[in-house]
Amino acid sequence: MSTQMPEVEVLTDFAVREHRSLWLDAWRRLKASRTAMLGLVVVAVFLLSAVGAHFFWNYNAKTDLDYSSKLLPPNLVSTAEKPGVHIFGTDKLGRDIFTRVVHGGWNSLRVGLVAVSISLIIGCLLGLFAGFFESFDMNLKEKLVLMCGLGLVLGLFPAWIARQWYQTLLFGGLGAASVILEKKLAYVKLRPVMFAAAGALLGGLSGLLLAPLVGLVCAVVGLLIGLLLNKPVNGKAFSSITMRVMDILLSFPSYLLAIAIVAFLGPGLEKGMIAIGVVGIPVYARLARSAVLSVSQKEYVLASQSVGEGHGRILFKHVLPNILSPIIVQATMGLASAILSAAALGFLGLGAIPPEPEWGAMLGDSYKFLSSGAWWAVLFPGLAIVFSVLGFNLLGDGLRDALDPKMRIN
Amino acid sequence: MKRKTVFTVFGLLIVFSMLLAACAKTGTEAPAAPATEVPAAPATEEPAAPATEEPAAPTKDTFIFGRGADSVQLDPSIVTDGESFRVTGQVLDSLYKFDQGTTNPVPALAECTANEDATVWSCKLLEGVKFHDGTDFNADAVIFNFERWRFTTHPNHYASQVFEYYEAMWGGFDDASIITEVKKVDDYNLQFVLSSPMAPFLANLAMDMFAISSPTAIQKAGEAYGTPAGGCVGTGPYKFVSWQEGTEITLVSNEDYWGEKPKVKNVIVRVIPDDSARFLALRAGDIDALEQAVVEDLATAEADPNLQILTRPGLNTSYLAFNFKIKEFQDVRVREAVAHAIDIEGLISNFFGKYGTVAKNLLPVGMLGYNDSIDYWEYNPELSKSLLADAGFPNGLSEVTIAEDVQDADGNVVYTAGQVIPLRLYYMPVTRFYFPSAKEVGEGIAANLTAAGFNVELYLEGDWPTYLGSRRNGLLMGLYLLGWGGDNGDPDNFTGYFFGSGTEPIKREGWYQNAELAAILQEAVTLPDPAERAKLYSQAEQIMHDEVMRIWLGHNNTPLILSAKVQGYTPQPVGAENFEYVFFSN
Amino acid sequence: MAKYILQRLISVIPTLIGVTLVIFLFQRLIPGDPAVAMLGEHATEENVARIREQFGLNRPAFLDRDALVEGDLPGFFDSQYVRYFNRLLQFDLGDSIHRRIPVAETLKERFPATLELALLSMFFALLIGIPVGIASASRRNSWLDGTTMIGSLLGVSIPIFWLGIMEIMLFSVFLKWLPSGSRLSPGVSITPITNLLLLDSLLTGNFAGFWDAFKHIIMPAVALATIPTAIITRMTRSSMLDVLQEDYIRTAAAKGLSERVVLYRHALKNAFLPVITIIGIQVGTLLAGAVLTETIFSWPGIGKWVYDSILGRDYPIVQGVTLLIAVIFLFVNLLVDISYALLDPRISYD
Amino acid sequence: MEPLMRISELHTRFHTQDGTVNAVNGISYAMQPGEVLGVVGESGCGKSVHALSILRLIQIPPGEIDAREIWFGGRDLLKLNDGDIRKVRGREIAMVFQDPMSSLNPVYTVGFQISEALMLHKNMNKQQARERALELLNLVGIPEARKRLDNYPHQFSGGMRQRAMIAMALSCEPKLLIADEPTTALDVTIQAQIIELVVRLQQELGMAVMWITHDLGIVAEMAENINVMYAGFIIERGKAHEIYHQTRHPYTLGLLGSLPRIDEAPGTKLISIPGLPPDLIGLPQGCPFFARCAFREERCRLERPVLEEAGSTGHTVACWRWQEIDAETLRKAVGGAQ
Repeated sequence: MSTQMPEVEVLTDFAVREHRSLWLDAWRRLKASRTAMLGLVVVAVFLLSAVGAHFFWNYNAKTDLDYSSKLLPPNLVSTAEKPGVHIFGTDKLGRDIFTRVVHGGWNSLRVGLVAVSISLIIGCLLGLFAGFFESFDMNLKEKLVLMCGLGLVLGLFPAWIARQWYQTLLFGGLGAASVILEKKLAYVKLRPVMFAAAGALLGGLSGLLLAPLVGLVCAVVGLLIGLLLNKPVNGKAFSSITMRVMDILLSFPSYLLAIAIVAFLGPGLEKGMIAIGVVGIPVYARLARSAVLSVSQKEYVLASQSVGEGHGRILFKHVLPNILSPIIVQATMGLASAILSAAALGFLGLGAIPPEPEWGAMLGDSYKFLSSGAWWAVLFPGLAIVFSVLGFNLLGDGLRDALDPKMRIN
Repeated sequence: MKRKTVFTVFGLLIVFSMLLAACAKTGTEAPAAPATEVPAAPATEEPAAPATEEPAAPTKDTFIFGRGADSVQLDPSIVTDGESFRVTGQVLDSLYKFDQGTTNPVPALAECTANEDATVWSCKLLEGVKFHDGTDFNADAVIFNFERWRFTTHPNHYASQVFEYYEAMWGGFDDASIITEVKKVDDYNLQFVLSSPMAPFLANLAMDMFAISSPTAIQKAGEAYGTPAGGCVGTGPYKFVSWQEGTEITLVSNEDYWGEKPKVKNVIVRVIPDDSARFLALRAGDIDALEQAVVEDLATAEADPNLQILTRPGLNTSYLAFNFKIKEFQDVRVREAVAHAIDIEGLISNFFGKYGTVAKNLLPVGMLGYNDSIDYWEYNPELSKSLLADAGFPNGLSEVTIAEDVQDADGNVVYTAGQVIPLRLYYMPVTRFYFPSAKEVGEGIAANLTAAGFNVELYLEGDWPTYLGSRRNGLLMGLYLLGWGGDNGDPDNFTGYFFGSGTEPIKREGWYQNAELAAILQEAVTLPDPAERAKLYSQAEQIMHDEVMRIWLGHNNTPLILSAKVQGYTPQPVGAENFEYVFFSN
Repeated sequence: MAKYILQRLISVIPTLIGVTLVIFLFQRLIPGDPAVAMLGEHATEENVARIREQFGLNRPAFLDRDALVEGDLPGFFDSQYVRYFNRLLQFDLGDSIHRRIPVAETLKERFPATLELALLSMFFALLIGIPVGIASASRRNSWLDGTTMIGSLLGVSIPIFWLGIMEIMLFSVFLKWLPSGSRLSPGVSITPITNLLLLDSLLTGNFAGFWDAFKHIIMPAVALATIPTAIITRMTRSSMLDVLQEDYIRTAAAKGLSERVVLYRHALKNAFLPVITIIGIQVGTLLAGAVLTETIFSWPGIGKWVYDSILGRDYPIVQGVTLLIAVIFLFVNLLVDISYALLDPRISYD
Repeated sequence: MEPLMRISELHTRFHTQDGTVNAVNGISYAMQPGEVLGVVGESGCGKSVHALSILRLIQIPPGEIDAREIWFGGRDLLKLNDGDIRKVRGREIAMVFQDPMSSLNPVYTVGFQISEALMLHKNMNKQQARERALELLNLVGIPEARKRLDNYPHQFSGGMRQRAMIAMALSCEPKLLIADEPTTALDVTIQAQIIELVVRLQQELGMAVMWITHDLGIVAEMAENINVMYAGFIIERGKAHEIYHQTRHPYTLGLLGSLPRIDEAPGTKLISIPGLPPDLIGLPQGCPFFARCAFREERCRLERPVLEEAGSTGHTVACWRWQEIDAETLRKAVGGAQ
């Protein structure tokens, strides 16, 4: 390069467009989008009313009962013939629907947050690892952990048959062995046979202590496990197994799965949260995986790997930050759909335990009075759901546009 | 996005909500002035396709009954649900039947007389009656049916079929059966020989489950008898035509019926699961009659000149039960405190509507042994508080202690003695004929109790099967709601069923134990003389009341809403209504 | 191609086995006894025992360890799952516990009801979603675009059960235009061919029947269609926008092609790929939504049926229906991948 | 004689969230029939945008085109309605784009994409169009053309795709071919072939060619006239040899300087232009090149220079100090040589 005049350096700067960080830029775009702002406002109102009501507006649902004022239509001003102000009317037990709608917000909020964090955390971790190990092979430590775990899990089966839980440890050990011996046995033709035999012995002998037949079965099972373990699973296999499990979850209709889980865990809002959370896992897992896959090909990741950074460091320093934006968007939208699902469960009577106010449940209880014209008992909880969900969707949509790199070009 | 879009949003939302508000507004008036809108009905709001309306001549010839659930099976001997009997009751006859609108058995296909100790009943069968498939009705047919039900070895007593009621009513199968023999005297005479005297014999004969099916039909259809494919064949006023699963069952009148000829040609029994949907269908003229409606709809119906409401005398009782494995509940004062804490009056009038009556007996009003001298529980939170104080809980009760270990079906301990759990009120996850809007009732009671110092926590055990399962194993650990609907008019079917085996704790009944009561009930079932039985049963009621062993809430007189045009429909306290008397006025 | 399809079909099998395993796991975990569920308040010990025996509910769910200890190998494998699996291999879904009639039989009646509903909804969704999506993409930031975006967001924000209730409130309770539930008015009958009433009534030229069936299906179909419509609209729009950024669109315009040709010939075919994926996913949404929609409109389809069966613990039904739905879901995904290959020359599965 | 195209006062702006981007700022020039014009400048200098503006291929909004006129073939393109401008596109003015990889529609065969224009403008039927497409492929030298007709773009190599693009552009014998950096995406040997191809075709078909590039070297050989653009302005215009040998604008000098020249004495250093082109949002009021110019003086910061005759006819330059400038002084200024 040629030497340059010092003041040129200085002077050139004003010509250069000032630099903005992705997040700042995103925020600017968000502010620019009116719909996103609308969403933000709605969400804010929702959050404030929910939290405010929960902490500062004392309402005891347990004792709230007044037959005299049941199923009253909305009444804005208290008059002689219409005493008592119920801007949303009252329900079957004469409870003020407005009060219950506002307090119901707290429950929807809880459900949304808990459910989303469940599916977010589990799903993303699964997706991260799946995607990561699909594009980078595991190091010894990771293999060791994986195979030990695999051994333990598979070991559960013979252990369960023979009621000898220590068997899991045996097979866990076998898994570890296959990693440690991988190099040594790399070229041994008989390796599968050896491991099969080992497995058969481990299972068979311990089984025999119980009964001959148990021994036999355990031996067969052990043999199969041995075959499975004879060669350490590589990242791709790990990933494809994880994703296959996700497929299985996905091939159930979401509500049915949620209903089944609630039926198993027992009713109640908390159980509902878990159910919805679990159902949501595959979505995040897939999202995270595909994001990781695309990021892993990026130079900076390859670079960081080539300078020999540890996997953990690469994963959380380089990969994770770069897949955040789609996940944030998904999470915001996820909040919306979680609130919806919660309402659906409540509607089916599997949600919150009465008299706890919950929007879906309020709908479910009131809609049998529809034919007698008690529209308010159905309308307002529904509107509450629509507005809060719409808020999160608007916001999420705005976020997507704001965080989407494609948008940054034109 | 551009500014306009924001306006569009608000536009949309506002329009949307206005729309709803608008239609909603008319809604409030709808029940008030239905008279104005309904007469126009047939003309304007008839959604049924023209196809059906063609024959809509002055007198309709199709009676359509709307109900909440489909029949399980059309072989009455193997089912337990009313919806099955509603249909089989039209197609099949029993030897006896319950007289119109009462619970006293009168001769139908047979007339029977007992010997002095009521152990041998000789019956004279109607002659010249034929099943719909042309088979003759005679002693052999009757014997075939009874033997099929009784003998597990009988070729048509399929392993896949459970003849519950035979077992329940006649003491069991094979040798356990109280009917030891059905003797054929000649083609139209036979004798029932019983192992022990049995007072409700005729009442049992009259039950829908013991209706006589055509032997040839059963043999022909085999296991498929009673399924949508097989249908059912009897001697009844209507013949089975078709069964569209989950939708409707179609019957056609039996022209050579032995009794009074049916007036309406076709009967359609239609499934509309949702209560309000069913009511709407009735108002729209899609159906002519329905059973089970929410209280508010009943109010609407009363105001509607095109509708009439009939009530079926409630042969049922809903109650609040205690689990006696809870130490606190073993103290009668606590139980009485609960009784005084609940505004039963308010519950019934609000959730059962005026078709419910407050209960003070387990036995429904007017049944043999009904004890009218018992007083209703007074709603008195203060009294309840003081009782609670006497029992040693001056500042209310919010936690309870388990008296002794409780095990589940698999024998592992679920509750350990001395364990302290919150005071729970288990509410039913479904509405039953004896419990309209069960959830609201639960909420109501919870509110009452909380106000009176019982800090109850409403508890949902799970869905219906879970609830029933836990109840069977005495695991509803607290207060719980349930009810019972009678199968025949006999008190034994109530009190006997519940507490007859009370010499040791009855798991199914919240571990209640009362040998004295059990003894009385066991005696009552064997006495032939109604008067003496009545005395014993009302004595039993008294004991139960003094013990406050359960709190009877209400009897629900099931309301039936019919189009005003429907005539001659008489609600039956037990068993299926008889559609053959139904006709249309215009 | 054929080879690829075959591979895919084979690769579906383990997933299906996984599905059945999960079903049984739940069946094992969920409390409540089918027999009790069926007999209700009247259940007696004997009857419960008998029914359990009869439907093999007394057998262990997966494998019988105790039998093994007693040295009974066949007994070891004689479990509910193995029995179920054997039946499955003979294409036998078993009998309903409550009704004691083959699940397959009822399925024949009820599946078409859901299918008809789902198909109609999907039809609506495509009919509206794709054109609107294209329009708003080509008029980006116009009022049309804005309305579309907000509308579609609203669409995914409305609980369909609530929408259903609102429809009933408006059209059945107050306007009394449409019946509030079930597939046909009483007495109306359509000679079944496919059991898709709309289709059958047309085939048999029964127009009164068609009109009646249509009036019954329209409300549930609309309720069920909202979410797919919204999502398909959004997807079409965004992928159209992506494609319209592409150089070859500029090339096409530079050729002097009219906007219509550019949009529909050059852009749409490219933009359609991601839309197809979404459509595939929506099939799942539809089937899930059916549970709620059918409950509200008392629609005699499999959604309501399987829900009731879960509550009634009628496991053979639950197993049958869930499996069917899973099969459909996986099959649709396969179709999606195949249509990819057909639409995009760059992808080939040979 | 009547020019083929006359552009005057062409402005193209984009209204973005961050502000208005002034991509083209009032450029004017004329093109004769059969002329080969080179348009040169760094990326982002508005050369492509001005070409797209001619065909009105700018999306409006956010884009905005305004000009006194864009005169072509006896009419003002800006006044045409959508239907008529479409008749111009592809038929009278054809365009070849930079990236052959993305400029062909992946889901249609090359043959179809070529014949499409033919069917539209020359209303041929499928068969005729196909035959013509075949000729064109041969013309642009694609081997086994008949087989290639039914191939999809992804089955073509980069160079072949660009040939296909050219074939497509030539299909309706346009009066003007706009080649927008057609070779930048290709490797050098292919570049040469493509250039040679276009030159040949230009001579055979006698059409005018506007060759847009950032590489003076390329246009040097082929162009008669050259427009040097900077920040949306034409800052120097003239015959190719004048631009080369009597360079007047410091920026052009920089451009020349930054490419190695065989005719230079060995040892002479390359000159590089420091800094970056100005932000097109809120241009400096003075000379757009001010910030990077080695000859700048106070006046340059305040007043924007306009194009003026620089010596010989037709050679115009927009700089206050063009008289003082030549390669040597520039080298001195930046201390290039010793």
